[in-house]
Amino acid sequence: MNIFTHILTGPITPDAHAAVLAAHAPHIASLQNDGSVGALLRFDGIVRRAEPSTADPSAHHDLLALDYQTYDPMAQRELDALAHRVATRYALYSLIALHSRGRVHVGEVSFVLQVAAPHRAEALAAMTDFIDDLKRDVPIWKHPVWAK
Amino acid sequence: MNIFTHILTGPITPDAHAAVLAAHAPHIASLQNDGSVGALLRFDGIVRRAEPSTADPSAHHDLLALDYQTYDPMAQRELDALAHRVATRYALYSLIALHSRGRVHVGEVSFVLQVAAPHRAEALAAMTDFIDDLKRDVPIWKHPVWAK
Amino acid sequence: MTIDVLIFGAASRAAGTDRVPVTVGDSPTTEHIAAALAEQHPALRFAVFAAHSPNSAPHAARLAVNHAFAPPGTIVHAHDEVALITLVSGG
Amino acid sequence: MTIDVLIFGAASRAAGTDRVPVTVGDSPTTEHIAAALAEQHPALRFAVFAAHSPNSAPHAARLAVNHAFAPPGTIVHAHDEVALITLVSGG
Repeated sequence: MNIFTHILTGPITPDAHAAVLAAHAPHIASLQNDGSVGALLRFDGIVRRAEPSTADPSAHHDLLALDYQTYDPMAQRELDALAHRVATRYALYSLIALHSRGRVHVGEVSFVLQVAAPHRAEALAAMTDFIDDLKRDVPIWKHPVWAK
Repeated sequence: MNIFTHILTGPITPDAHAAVLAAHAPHIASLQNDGSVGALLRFDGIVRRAEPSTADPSAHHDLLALDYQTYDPMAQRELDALAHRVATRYALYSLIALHSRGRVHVGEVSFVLQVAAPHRAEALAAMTDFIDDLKRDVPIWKHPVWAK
Repeated sequence: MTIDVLIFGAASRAAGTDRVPVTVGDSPTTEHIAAALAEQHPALRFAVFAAHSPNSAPHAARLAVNHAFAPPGTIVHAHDEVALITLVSGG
Repeated sequence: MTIDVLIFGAASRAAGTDRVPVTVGDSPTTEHIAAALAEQHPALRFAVFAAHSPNSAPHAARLAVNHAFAPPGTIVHAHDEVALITLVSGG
């Protein structure tokens, strides 16, 4: 299994993402070429302008950014443990998860999850489980930053 | 809504895919940057070596390729109608679906689906529905080609 | 009248051809055509059977007329393009 | 003994700090620390309450000791790092 998780400071830019994938692409490509992988699924989570304020759900201010607070190194450890649990449960060939810490502006990517699985069903189920558990077990908190 | 579907001859190569995405990327990027899109989800379906033979599920030959037969132009029409139904049902911002016709070898991509949605839940549900309905309503048939 | 029906996938391989003629009365419905297909082309029965059953499974074979799935009772005319859409397998 | 507890997210904003001291007896369990947190830091009660309830919801606050979620009854030592993991919101 090819598992990689990383918490990086700031948004997950296309360049940052490409750099991570480049390190793993040869292994995933070889699993694809030999006919093992049937499904590649990739999710990008983007900060939305309409993100509701947890403090005031009725707030109509425009969101400027989210500040992600992580409890290090526990957040990284839990993220990695989660990746191994999910990859094992669904017999994935690969799972790559990236999460931001610090400020991520509206329109920027704060989370990326990519899985390679034998079939579509495992890929979709793994993604759903991973994100559900991420939102339960990984010590990361987001705090809205409102436009003035 | 930004909807595009296409059936192309042969595998969906990275270049073919990039060419399609390039035409739609500016629109999707603008929806992302303005804070509308919260979830981008992309699925690549790859031909596996262990694809079971429908004629003989116990066959242990190695698969060489799948030959996809499409009933044109009905397949394109149904694919497009399906895309509109799913995009409307889940209020997607964008849905791009590519499918192969003809021969696709093991390890090559025969299907790509990319959706942009307000949230993760809609993106995942839209993807599941689209593929389920594709396998019911779009006149495309696959035929295994076994290695000698 | 005689109508050519396009066939695909396993049906096409079973029949060894990509279209088969069926002889039907005037102003046939798609149900008449499905019944004639099964009667006049035994090799296609496995693919056709569900198409004229009242309890068609969602994945059953269906007839398309002029590139659209035909609702029950659709009347087929001489120059319509008729196709037997057996269980599909894209994706 | 006095133990500093790290706090985050809404708990940290409510308390206006990122760590709070709690005074507990010797060899305290995580349950003792949670109870002391709620008693000695009323601003944190909203975040702590579920942590020492026997019917903790899956999303309830939990204590981590040395960067791992602590099972019930975990005994905390003087130099352990203790953190209150309130409802997380990553992704």
